[in-house]
Amino acid sequence: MDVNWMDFIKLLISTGVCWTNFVLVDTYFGLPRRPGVSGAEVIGKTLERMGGDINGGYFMGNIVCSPDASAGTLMASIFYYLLGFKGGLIATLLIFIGNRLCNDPGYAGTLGTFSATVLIHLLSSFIEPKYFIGGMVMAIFTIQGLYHVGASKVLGYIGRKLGMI
Amino acid sequence: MKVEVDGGTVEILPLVSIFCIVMGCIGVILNTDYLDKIIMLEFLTGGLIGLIVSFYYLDVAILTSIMEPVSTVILLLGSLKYLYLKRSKKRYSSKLPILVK
Amino acid sequence: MDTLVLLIGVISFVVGLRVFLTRNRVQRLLYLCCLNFAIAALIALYIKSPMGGVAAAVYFIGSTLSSNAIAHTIGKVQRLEGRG
Amino acid sequence: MDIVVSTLYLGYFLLIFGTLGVILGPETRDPLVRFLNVEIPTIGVMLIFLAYNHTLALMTYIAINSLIVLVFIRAIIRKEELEA
Repeated sequence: MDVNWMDFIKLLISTGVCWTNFVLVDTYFGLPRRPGVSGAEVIGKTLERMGGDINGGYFMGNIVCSPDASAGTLMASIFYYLLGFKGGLIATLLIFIGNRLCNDPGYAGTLGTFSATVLIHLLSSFIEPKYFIGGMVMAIFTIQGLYHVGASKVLGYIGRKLGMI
Repeated sequence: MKVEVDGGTVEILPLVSIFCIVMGCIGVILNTDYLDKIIMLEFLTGGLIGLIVSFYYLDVAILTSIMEPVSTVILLLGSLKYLYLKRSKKRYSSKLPILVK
Repeated sequence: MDTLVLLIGVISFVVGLRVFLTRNRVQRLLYLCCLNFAIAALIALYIKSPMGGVAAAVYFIGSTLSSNAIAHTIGKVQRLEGRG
Repeated sequence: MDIVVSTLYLGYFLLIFGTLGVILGPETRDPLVRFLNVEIPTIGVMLIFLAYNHTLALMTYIAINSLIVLVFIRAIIRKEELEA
């Protein structure tokens, strides 16, 4: 079996783009500052008791409990892969409906999906859209699946650095 | 999409779904707390939806995805009320010998 | 062979094993969220038509709703056990 | 192995293992634990329907199964209230 090294470079670039997009959009709309739904508060308190940062815990709880910009980035890459540019606009509508179902205002998810669509459309000349799906799964694995305490410290540091807490 | 493993073709989505179903089955039976059992049931249902999708039955998969949160919410509300009821009954029955004395 | 699908498959195997093995209830919920992302991506990569995208979106929104309900109930049970 | 044959054997495994778990699993004195174990043979029957391509039977079975939960939960809570 032959491994093409160009695939790994494209995957790493798309992972970086997706990570930066959803972390920046979610931090700008104030996810680490306060828990939006009551399930996020439980997750933040538990991660603080385990030795992490409480603002990063609120961020991770908000990702679990309502479809925010992370789900928006995944949906935008899926619908761009299947339908082209107008698929991203359909994904924006779906994320808005899902946000209203979870009792959330829904600005972060809608704007995150739209910005992800624009970024994929700008980069689509040399990275195919299917690499962004794998990149988004890699990005969510580094936050939710690898080491929770360290991830919450990193997210709290980024939020404090941007002055949004 | 297809991975060549010494001659035969194995696809990834049915493998992941079968793994989720077997692990969830063992986990539901071996855990004894209500919330752990419901989380493991969620894990099992994810595997079931993946296996239905890999047979190309998309309408059944969409129906399952809509009906599954209804069932989970009913189970959670019932288990919460059952826990509250059992706790209040235990407190009442522990207070009962004091009343008898 | 397709490297991308194989990578997502390896990630979902690792996360599924960690859901089964960990003891803390909140960490188990976080790993389950990562598994939902991986399965939605696999569904969209398996069926290359717009209906597959709709199925993945409906699955993702439904699983997020039930995760929200489970986290809310964990909070209520913790408050009930801490008080009584 | 073919996916249809492996789905059929997985359904049989779930049916047998789930029934054993309902009868002699840990802490089945509690009725809610026993009812949560009953969900496993249900999913085994769903997998057998899926392997024989019975689409309409599968659809009605899934829809009825999420509604029958309401009746069973109501019955268990009413029994616990009456025994108090």
